[in-house]
Amino acid sequence: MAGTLWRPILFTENAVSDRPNDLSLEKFRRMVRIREFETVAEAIHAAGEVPGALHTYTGQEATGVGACIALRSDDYMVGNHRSHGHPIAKGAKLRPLMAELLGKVTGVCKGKGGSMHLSDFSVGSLGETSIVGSGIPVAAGAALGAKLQRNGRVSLCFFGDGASNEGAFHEGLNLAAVWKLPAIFLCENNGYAVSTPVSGSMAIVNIADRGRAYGIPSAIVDGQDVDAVEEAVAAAVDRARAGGGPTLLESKTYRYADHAVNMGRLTLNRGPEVEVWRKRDPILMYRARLLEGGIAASVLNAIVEEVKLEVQDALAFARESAYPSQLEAFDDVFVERLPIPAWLSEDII
Amino acid sequence: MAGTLWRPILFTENAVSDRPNDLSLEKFRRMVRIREFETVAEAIHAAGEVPGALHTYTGQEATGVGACIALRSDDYMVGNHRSHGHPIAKGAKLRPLMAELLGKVTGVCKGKGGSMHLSDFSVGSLGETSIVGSGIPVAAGAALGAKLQRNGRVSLCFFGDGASNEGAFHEGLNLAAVWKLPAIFLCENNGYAVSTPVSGSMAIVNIADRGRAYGIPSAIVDGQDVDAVEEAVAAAVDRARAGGGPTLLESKTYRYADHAVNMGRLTLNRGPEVEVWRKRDPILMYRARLLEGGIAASVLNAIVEEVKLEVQDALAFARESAYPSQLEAFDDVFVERLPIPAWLSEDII
Amino acid sequence: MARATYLEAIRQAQMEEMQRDSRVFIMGEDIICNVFGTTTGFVDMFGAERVLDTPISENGFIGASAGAAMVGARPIVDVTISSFLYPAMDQIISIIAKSRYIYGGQARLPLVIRCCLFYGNSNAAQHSDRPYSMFMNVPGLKIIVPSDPVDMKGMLKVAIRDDDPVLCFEDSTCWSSKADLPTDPDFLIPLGKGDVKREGTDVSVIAVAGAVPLALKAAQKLAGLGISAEIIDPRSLVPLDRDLILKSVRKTGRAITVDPAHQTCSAASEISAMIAEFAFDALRGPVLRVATADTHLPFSPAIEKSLYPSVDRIVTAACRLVGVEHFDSAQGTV
Amino acid sequence: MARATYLEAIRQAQMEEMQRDSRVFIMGEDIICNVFGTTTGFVDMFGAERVLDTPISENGFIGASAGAAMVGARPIVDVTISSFLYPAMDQIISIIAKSRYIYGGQARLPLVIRCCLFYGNSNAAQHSDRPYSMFMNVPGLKIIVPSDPVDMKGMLKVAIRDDDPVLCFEDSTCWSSKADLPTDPDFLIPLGKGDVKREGTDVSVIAVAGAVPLALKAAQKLAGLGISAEIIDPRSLVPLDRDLILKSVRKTGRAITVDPAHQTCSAASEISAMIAEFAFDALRGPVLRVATADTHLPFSPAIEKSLYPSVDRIVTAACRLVGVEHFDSAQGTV
Ligand SMILES: Cc1ncc(C[n+]2csc(CCOP(=O)(O)OP(=O)(O)O)c2C)c(N)n1
Ligand SMILES: Cc1ncc(C[n+]2csc(CCOP(=O)(O)OP(=O)(O)O)c2C)c(N)n1
Ligand SMILES: [Mg+2]
Ligand SMILES: [Mg+2]
Repeated sequence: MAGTLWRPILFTENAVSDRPNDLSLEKFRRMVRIREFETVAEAIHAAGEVPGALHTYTGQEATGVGACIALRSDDYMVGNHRSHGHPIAKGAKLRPLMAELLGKVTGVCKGKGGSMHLSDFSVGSLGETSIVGSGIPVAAGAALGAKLQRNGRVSLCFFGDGASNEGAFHEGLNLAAVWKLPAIFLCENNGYAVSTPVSGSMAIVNIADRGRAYGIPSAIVDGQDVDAVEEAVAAAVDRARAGGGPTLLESKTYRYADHAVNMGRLTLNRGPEVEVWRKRDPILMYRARLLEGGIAASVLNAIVEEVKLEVQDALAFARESAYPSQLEAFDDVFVERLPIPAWLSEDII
Repeated sequence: MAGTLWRPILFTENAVSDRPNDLSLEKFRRMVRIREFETVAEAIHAAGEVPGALHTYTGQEATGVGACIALRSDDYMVGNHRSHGHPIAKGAKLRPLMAELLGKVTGVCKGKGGSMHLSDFSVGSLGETSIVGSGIPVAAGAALGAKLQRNGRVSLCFFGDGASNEGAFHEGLNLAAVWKLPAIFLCENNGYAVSTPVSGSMAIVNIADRGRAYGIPSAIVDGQDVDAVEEAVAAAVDRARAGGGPTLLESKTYRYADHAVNMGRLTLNRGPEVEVWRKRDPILMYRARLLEGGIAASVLNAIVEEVKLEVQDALAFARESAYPSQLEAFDDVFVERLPIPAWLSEDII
Repeated sequence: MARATYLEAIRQAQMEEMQRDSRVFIMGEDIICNVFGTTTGFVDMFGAERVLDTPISENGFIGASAGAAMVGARPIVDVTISSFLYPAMDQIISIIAKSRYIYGGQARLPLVIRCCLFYGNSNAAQHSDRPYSMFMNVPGLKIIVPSDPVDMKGMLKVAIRDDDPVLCFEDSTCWSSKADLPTDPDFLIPLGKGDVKREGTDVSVIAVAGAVPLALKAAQKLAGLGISAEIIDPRSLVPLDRDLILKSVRKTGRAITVDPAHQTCSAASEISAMIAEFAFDALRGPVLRVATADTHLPFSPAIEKSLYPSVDRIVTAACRLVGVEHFDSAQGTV
Repeated sequence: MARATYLEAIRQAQMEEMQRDSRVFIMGEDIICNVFGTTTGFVDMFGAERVLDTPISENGFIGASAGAAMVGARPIVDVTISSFLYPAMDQIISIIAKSRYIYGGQARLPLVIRCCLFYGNSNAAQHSDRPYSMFMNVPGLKIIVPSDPVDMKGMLKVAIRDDDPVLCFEDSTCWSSKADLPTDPDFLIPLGKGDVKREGTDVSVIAVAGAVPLALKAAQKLAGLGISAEIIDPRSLVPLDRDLILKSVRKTGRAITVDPAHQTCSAASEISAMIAEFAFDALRGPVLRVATADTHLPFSPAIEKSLYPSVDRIVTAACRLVGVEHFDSAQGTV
């Protein structure tokens, strides 16, 4: 704990760029990985294997993957309640994520976080926090930490259209602007916050317009196009690393499923809208682009098959894993384990 | 309490315009009244007569008066920690304000609020709240109440440049925009929040730019010019009453004194800046304009003398007034008085 | 009288009061879509002006409820889950609790803030809060924690009619409990009156919110062991029916406080302290607390449930107090 | 050793730790201008990068401290007055208290949030809060309430070195108290260790923050009446030194808890409940609380002061407990 030098606790390795070589196939793979993970997650939730609520990312894959592919693996990333896709996009291993969904001790959070908190610090994912908007100040803070430590990292925050109405958004963006922090604020505007359409929660159409209030440059990007997202984020990352300060990006996207399952009555009749968006499915669109670019269908199909196996492997791992012991409930409140109350310790020991 | 009709609790009278006839002299009078009130308040604070902290409004009189003169007396108004001037501008009587400063039972808040809370509900001043930014959602709510009750009133909120960085600002303005509330948000940009210049707390120059983030029209106004402020607020009021929704106004102004006395070490060397602003003193400027417009100096001087007497009368009243009884401490927590704790009731009864 | 759930009781209370008084309106996130089923059909009944969906900005709209209340409206604010009160603490404490006082009685804040206690079902630490004791430390807020449909209906109606701000905490573990609900539109239960949910002579169990049903089950078991437990439900925490609690403890000479919240600085602790101060002479043993362990609530169903009060823990505490050997634990599990 | 105030102790603790560890930085509103005198000369010493003035946005910068801490920095956040914690409750509770747990130990949050308890001086209800007990109800936050310069220096230094989040509440009624401050840069007082500020045999007075000096004065008076009071200062509320408190109560058989906060759900109530649960057998009388009346704090100096704990109230409580006729009240006022 002593020492007078800055000692970043996390991510001491990978300080140079480690973006995969064949980016296009990797982007495809990660999007498919998210889609497959979500498909399985929904199925096992419906079967009663996953406790708690489930908010899926299906339909928004291009945003998560396009953004994360533009980051270094040691860059910081903060997500929200709808964040199965974010750590996967950032390169997280699937086994600990799936085990977390089942509340197992091998989960990325030892089973203590669950679906709304699939944070994987080993890939720079610092927190998938389920209080709407609450990740934004944290992401600004990680950017401040990066700046103070001069480690050249940037911090990217995913949040929804609904979150942009929280005070935390305002305060986090303003701080980042005043302190010229290396931060990218990426709003995934999927048209709704639970049942409330964007038009019901703000009198503007584009959340990107909010950048002006802080002197933060902003842009709108097609959230279904993984290349477009990557390009926009890469530009923002370059500016951030060069000391140019934060950027606000708005990705226009869509979630196919209801807001969540097991979180109240959230079924909403969105009419034919869903089908319109499905025509611009990010994976289908990207697949077409890759085929057009000369990639063989067999290559893509093979990736899909590999990913399916990967997800099945993760599921098997999760199922085989043990639940945490009761003692675990008292760990990680503080760095030192809490004393166990007398009435419980008898049962445990 | 029963009843199925909207029954506004406050301000059932004065539903029609009651703006004074000779507005120009009234504006002059109110500005002088604030200046004189503050001068006396500072003197008696220095003499130890006023407990607690004191934040004076001297230098910003044109903003408060220009804004309030554009309101009906039954319109709502919300202030902040620097709000001696606001209720005076809205037409409040001086005796209860001065008595409040001294913590007397005849004070506008029975001595329970003090300098930072000189609220006078009888003139529509709903709360001078000293938590920075906290009045903004309240003002939006008063506008919502006005809208629901269809009473044709508007709600005006004064707040500082510093307050515009609080999440409450963001949420309050966004609500007002979505619900098209009859609200006017008037930022008194006096260049500083305590010791922090605007440039140290935001990366933009004009707070008016923040309106864009909500779809709220905004304007910048010369805060030293009472007529300019009145005109801008009147336009916003007209729009609000016509159902056009909220407006954000930024008044560029200046406070002469330190942030406050008796609130920590707040003395700041602002160099020659103060003198530059004093040259654009709102009262001097307006006096010159009135003289130019043909009003005799003797008329203005008489007003000043009258006001001095008025303030002295208020001070005498305040000094003669009694302190609240200990019982009073248990009143107004709820509508019904709280039970007095046993250890105190012996002393009291 | 018609059989109805706790959630339905909330709906009825709101509906009846909105019918009765046009100044009452309701707002919150996604209340038109009716997330938990307490506003079914409200937009059709009362119109979009009185049933307002809000942006996700708790501090903003809770603060707006204060402003609206100050000018004569009577808002009900549905905050869905109690964890979402934290972003709004400033408006709740600095504005709602204090405005009437700080302005010397000029303001009146007739508003109700409703939210549920969403624990025990793998919602993880950020969604499992039971924060009423925080608000008990702040003067100026009335607080109700009804534990059954009848109390809920009668108290929520009174809360809506009350001229002071009331926080209503709705225990999600009670959501589906059923009872015969009075249909009299003036069926009212005053705030500040606790209820003896079961009479007894050996030990007083003062239980809060979702702990009341547990205490009642425990009382049944204890009866089998020859112990007569009196179950007291304060129903409102502010004002608190001290007299009822103290009377019971003076009768039985023994007290256990049960609370689904974290133990430290809980409502249970407050009630225990009050008993230790004002009924000490009557006490025949320590004042025991059965509350949630002072750790966060984990997601994993394997380790969440055992952290809360349980029938067993109450039974064990009562046996210890009354000096009876603990019943056979094999039989004892519920 | 050099004579210094409580405020100076804060300054020294921060300065020494910032000198020792370059990861430590400080931020807050107007800290460069040094509002209360705890950051004198810091910008010159440490540069503008490590001494950051913030916009008025408590939720934002307190949340940013969490993010910075998670990636290896060690922030001290100066929130000036405790009332300004409310706008930031969401970040404090949902993020700072819970992140380490919810992410299964992946996060570490070495940060200190400092603020003063600004009461007793006509600051009115919105600026007079003493809200530590709210945070005691939330697992995951360490809480210190030092009552003299030496404790302040030693504990704040430890708080800054601690790898968990610590809230430091600084009682403004202690600001000008003086003591000889150790100059050893490793003078440390561990969190979770209370202190016997005065030994006694007849009654244990457990006092918190600004109540400690009052309790010490009361002990002096009580000595004159033949009553020997033991004064215990827990110094940190989380972790709480239960053993020290219970040991004292077991010795004296009588307990009074004293707390400048509102009584309901206060730290005093928690300590009383703990005593009634775990030291009941030793008790020879009720556990009395001397805390602030459960009303808001008014501006008027005529009626504010009498609402707080006082030397007299402590003396009266002790006399009552020990069974001594109350001393002549004419003599009794301090
Ligand atoms: C502070 C807070 N308020 C309310 C909620 C309940 N809630 C969870 S997700 C959600 C909608 C979020 O919408 P958006 O930010 O657009 O994200 P999306 O779900 O569309 O991805 C709400 C209201 C919450 N978790 N936190
Ligand atoms: C939430 C909150 N944070 C901090 C403070 C302390 N404080 C009181 S006034 C003030 C500066 C306000 O600046 P501004 O809004 O520009 O108003 P001005 O004082 O310039 O009129 C601060 C930081 C407070 N009262 N409330
Ligand atoms: Mg959305
Ligand atoms: Mg200012």
